[in-house]
Amino acid sequence: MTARAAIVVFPGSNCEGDCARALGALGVATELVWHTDEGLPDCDLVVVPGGFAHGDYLRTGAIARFSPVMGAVRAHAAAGKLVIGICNGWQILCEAGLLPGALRRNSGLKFVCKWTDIRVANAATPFSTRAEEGQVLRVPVNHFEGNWYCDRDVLSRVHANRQIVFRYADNPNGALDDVAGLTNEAGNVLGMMPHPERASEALLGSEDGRLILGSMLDHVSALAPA
Amino acid sequence: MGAWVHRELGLTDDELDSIVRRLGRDPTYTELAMFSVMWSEHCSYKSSRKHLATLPSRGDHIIIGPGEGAGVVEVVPGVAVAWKVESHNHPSYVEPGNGAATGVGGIVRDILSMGARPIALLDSLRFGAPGDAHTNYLIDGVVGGISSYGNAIGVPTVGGEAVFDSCYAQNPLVNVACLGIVEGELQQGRAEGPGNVFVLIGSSTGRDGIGGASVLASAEFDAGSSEKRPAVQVGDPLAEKLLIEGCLELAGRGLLVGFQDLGAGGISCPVAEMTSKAGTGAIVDLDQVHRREPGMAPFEVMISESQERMLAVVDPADVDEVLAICERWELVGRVVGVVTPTGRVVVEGGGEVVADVPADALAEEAPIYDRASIRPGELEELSAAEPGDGPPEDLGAALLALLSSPTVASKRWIWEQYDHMIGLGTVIGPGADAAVIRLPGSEAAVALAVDGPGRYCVLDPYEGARLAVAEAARNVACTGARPVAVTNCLNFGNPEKPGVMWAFTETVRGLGDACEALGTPVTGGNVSFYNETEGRAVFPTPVIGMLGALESAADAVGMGLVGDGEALVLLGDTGGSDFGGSEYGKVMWGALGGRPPALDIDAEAALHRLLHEAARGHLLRSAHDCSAGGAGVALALAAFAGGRGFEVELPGDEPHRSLFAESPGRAVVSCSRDDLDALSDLAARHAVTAVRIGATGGAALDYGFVAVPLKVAEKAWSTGFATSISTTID
Amino acid sequence: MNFEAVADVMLKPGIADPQGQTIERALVALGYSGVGEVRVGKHIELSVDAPSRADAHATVTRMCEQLLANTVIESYEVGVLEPSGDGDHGHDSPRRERVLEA
Amino acid sequence: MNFEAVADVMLKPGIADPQGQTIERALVALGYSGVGEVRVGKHIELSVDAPSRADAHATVTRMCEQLLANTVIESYEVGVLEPSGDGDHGHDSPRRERVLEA
Ligand SMILES: Nc1ncnc2c1ncn2[C@@H]1O[C@H](COP(=O)(O)OP(=O)(O)O)[C@@H](O)[C@H]1O
Ligand SMILES: [Mg+2]
Repeated sequence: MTARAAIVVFPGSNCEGDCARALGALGVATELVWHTDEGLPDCDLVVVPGGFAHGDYLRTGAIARFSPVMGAVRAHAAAGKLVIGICNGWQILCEAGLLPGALRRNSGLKFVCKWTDIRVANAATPFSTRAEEGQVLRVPVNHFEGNWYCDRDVLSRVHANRQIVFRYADNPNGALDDVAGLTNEAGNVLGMMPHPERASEALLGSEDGRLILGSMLDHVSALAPA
Repeated sequence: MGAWVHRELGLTDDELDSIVRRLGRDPTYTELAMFSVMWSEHCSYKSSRKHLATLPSRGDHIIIGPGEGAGVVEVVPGVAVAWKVESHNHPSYVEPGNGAATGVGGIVRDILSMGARPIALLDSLRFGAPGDAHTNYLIDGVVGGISSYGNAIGVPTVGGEAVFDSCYAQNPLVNVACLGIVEGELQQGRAEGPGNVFVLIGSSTGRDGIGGASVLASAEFDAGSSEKRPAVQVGDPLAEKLLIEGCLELAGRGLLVGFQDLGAGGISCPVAEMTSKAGTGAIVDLDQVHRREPGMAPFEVMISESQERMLAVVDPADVDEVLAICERWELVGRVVGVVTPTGRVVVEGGGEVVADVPADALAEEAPIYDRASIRPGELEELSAAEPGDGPPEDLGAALLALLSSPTVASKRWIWEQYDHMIGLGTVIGPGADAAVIRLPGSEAAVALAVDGPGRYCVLDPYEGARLAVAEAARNVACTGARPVAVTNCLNFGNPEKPGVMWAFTETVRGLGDACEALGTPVTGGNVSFYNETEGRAVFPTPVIGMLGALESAADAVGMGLVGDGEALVLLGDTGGSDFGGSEYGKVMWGALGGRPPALDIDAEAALHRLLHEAARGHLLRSAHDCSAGGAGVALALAAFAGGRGFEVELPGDEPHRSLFAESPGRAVVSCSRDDLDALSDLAARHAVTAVRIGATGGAALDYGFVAVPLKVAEKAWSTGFATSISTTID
Repeated sequence: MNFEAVADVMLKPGIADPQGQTIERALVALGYSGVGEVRVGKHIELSVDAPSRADAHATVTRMCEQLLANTVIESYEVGVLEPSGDGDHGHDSPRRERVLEA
Repeated sequence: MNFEAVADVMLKPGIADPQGQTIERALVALGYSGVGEVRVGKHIELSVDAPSRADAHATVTRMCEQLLANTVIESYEVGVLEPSGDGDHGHDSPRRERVLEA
C-alpha cells in the first residue's frame, strides 16, 4: 500500500518541497495543501513543514494556527492519525494547542543552522520504532525559536507519559530538558526542531532522518487493512 | 522649481543642460526626479560603462551576458543557471540589519527577473577589525539581516567570505551573490508589443527609500550623512517569498511578455529600461499604484524604492489570469500602465500628465563619462615599502597568530546563522573553498566562490584583479569543478578622483585579462563607487564570483583530510618572496608594501585542469587551495576540516617562506597511497609541480621545522573571530 | 469612536529573558552602572473602533488572549487613550498620557 | 533613588512595518473589523538609579540614543515611574501610571 501524506503550506512555509522529496524517496505519495483549504485530501499522515509561516511575524506560529486548514489538521489528530510538525511546524502545532508548552527564542539569541546529534529517548512511538532507545541520530537544526519550555506540572505529565522522543546530545537552543522533539499525550502528534528531511541522503551528510520518516510509514502500514 | 533642485537630486549643471536640450524645455519636478535616479551612477554606470565594455563576455556556454538582470550560463548541456552579485554597501553602513536584508532581496529579484528560481546565496563582507564596538554592531547587524531575510525566503546562504581591514571600518562592503536555476522560458526585461499592459506586482509603495540610488549609493559619506537616512528601506521577506512563488508561476504558465524587478530608481527604472530596449513607450497611471501612505507626490511614487515589487508586461487577454494568480499567492497585482509605440514615457497622476520624456533619454542615452585617470603617486611609496617578510621569532606562535587573525579564523559564528541547507542541494556548504550545490532535477552541480583580495589590489590593482580571479577559480577547482563564468562586484572610492579612476581601469583590465586567460567570461556584475568616508577610500576591492561546473555532484571533493596515512601532495610552485599584501606581513609586522604575489596565469589554469581531471577520476580524497596565510595555513585548515593532523616536510630553505608565502597556483591535496602514481602522472601531463610532502593523521600539525598540537591550533582558529565579535555584543 | 490603544506583551516574570539580560550587560559595559532588571517585550500600537473606552479595552484584551500574546509564556498590559475626537491619532503625537492596566 | 522606567521603540512613521501590516490582516481575518494602523515595536522595562525622576528620564533617553533604538529608522518614547520607595518595583504591579514623552 502506498502511504499518502498531506503537506500543509502556509504563506512563508519553505520546507514543503524538501519534505515532499524526502517522503517521495521513501515511496510516499505527497500532496501540498494550501492553508486556506478547509479540508485535507484523504491521507494517512499530515506534515506541517518548516519555514516562516506568515513571516514568523508577531510570534512563530501565532497567525498560522488560525488558518482554515488547521481545523482539518485538528480533526485528523483527534482521529488518532499521525501529524508531524517540523521546526516551524512544531511551533504552529504548539500555538494551536496540539502539543504542550511553547517555543521561545534560542538562548544564544542567534539563528542556528547546524548538524546536531539527537538521542532517541523513546523508541516506542510511531515516529521512532525504526530506531533504538539511546541511539544517536545526526539531524540538522535550523531555527531561531527552538527553545522549548513548559511549566513544572506540564513537564511532569510529559515525563509520566513518556512524550519526549528526542533529546539533544549538545543542546543548541536552551530547550528545557534538552527536548528536541516530543509528542502529545495520545502519542500521535510529534513536534521536532531538527529536520529529518534534511538528513535523508548520504551525499548531503546523513540518512538518519529516514529512520524517523520510515517509522511513520511502518505505523501507517500496520494500521492499514490487510 | 528652485534653481538648485537638480543639484540636491545629484544632477550636475551640465546634466541639467543636457536634459533641457533633450526635452526642448525645462523638466517638470517628476521628470527631474526620474532623470536623477536614472542618471545616477548606480543606475547608469556612467563612469564605468566605457570600461566594462572591454570585458570578455562571450562563450558557447554563455546564454545571456551582461546587460540583463543577471547573466545566464549553461553549466552542463540542458541545464542553465542565472548568476549575479550586487553590493549594498551604503545602506548597510547606515542601517546594517535592513541594509543587508534588502541587499539580499534585491539580488534575489535580479535572478527572479530572468525567470529563474533562486537556489543559493553567497555573501562577501568587509569590515574594520572586529572587537571595536561599532564594528561589531555592524557585523552583528549585517549578518543578522542576511540571516533573517535569506532564511525566511527559503534560499540557502551556502558560502561567502568575511575580510577585516581598517580601511573598511567606515565603509563596510556588503556584496551578495545569488544563483538561480532556469526552470522554463527565460524572461526578458523588454516591453514589447504596444497595447500590452504593465502589471505592478508585490508590496505597496511608500515613501521609504526615496532617492536611495541617487543619494545614498552615488555620493561619498560625510558628517551630514545621517540626515540622508530615511532613504533606507525595511525588508519584508514574507512578501519576497510570495513574490518568488507567484512570479515563477506566472513565468511557468507563459503569461509574461516582459519582466523586470524594481530596485534602485523604483518604478522609473523598469519602465524606462524595458521600453527603451524594445523601442516602445509607456503610459503609466500613478493613481493605479497601490500605496501604503497617503499624500504621496507623483515624483515620490515614481522613484520610491519600496521593496519586494516586480513589473510585468502582460497581454491584456491574460490580465485576469495574472491577477488571479497574484491573488492566490496573496500578492497585490495592479495594472498600472500600457505599452505604446511612441518611444516616450508618459506619466499621469491625478488626471494630469506629470512627465513626458523619451524613454531612451532616461536609459540608453544616459551620460557616459570618460573620467580622468592618473596613477597615484603614493603607489611608488607602497611598492618600495617593506612587505613584512622577515622571519618570526617563533614559527609556532606565528602560525597561531595567523590562524586566529579574524580574516583567517573560522567564520562559523557567521554561517551558522544562515540556513545553508534548504533545498536539499548543499553537497558542500560554508566553511569550504567553494560551495557545491546539486542542481534540481539533475546529477550536475555547480561550485560557487567569491573572493576579493583587497590588500593585493591596493598594491597593484591590475595584478590584484588577476589574483582575485585566479583565487576564485582555484577555490572552485579545488572542489573538482571546472571554472566556467564570472560575475563581479567592483567596490571603489569616488570615481571623480583620478587616482580612484586609475585603480578602477587597471582593475577592469586585470579582470578582463585573467578571465580571457582562464576562459571564464564575465556575465555581469555591479559597480559600487563612492565607498569613501571623510575622503578616505576603501582598498580597490573587486569581488569575483566564480561559477564552476561539475558533471556529477558525487564527484565533489571536500577540503578536509579524510582517513589516516594518506599521501599529502603540494601542487604548484612556491615563490619564496610572495609576501606583498600577505596576511603574514599584516599579522606579524603590520606591514603593507612591495609587490603582490607573482601570478603565472597559465600555470594557474593548468592547476585547475589538473584538479578537475583528478576529481573526475576520483583520485583525490581532499583538496584545499593555498591563499591567505600560504601553505602552512592551508594545511592547518584542511586538518581542522577533517579532524585529524598530518606530518609533512615542505620544500624550501627558509621555514617561514615555505609556510606563509602566498604564491598563487597552489593547492594541498590528499590521495590514497595507491593513487599517488596516477596523480603524479596526471600532474606531469599538465606540467604542474607535484611534491609529496607527507601523510595525513595524528594529533599534531607537524610541519617538520615546527609542530603544534591540533587541539591548540584549532582552538586559536575557531575562537579567533568568534571571541572578538561576541565579547562586546553579548 | 476610534481609540488609539497599546498592548505591551512581555515574558512572564520568572521566565528567563536572555535578550533583556544581554541588553543589561551591554548597558553596563557602556557605563550605565545603576541599571538592572532589564526585560524586553513587544509594544503593539493599533487603533480600534468601539462604542466606549471600556469596550475598546475589552476588545484589545481579547486580541491579546487570542493572538497577540502566548499566555503560556507571556503576559500583557493593555492601554487605551481617550478618543482623539477628530479621528486624527498619529503615532507622532508630541505628548500624551496613557493609563496602563494589567 | 531607584526608578522603574520603560522605553518603547517603534519604527518611525512612514517606514514600512510589514510585521504590523501582517498582524493587522490577521486581526481582520479573526473578525476584528474596526482595527487599523497596527504597528509593532519593542517594549523595554528596566530599573535605573538616579538622583531624581528627571535624571532617570535623561539617562534612559541617552540609553535609547546610544543602544536601545536605531534612530535611523526607529523613534522611542521614555517613561519613568515615581520611585517605589522600598525598592520593590515588580513588573506585575497591578496598576500604574506613566507619562510618555516623544
Ligand atoms: N560571510 C560569510 N558568509 C558565509 N560563509 C562564509 C562567510 N565568510 C566565510 N565563510 C565561509 O568560510 C570559508 C572560509 O572563508 P575564507 O577565509 O574567505 O576562505 P578562503 O580564503 O579559503 O576562500 C568560506 O569558504 C565560506 O564558506
Ligand atoms: Mg580558499
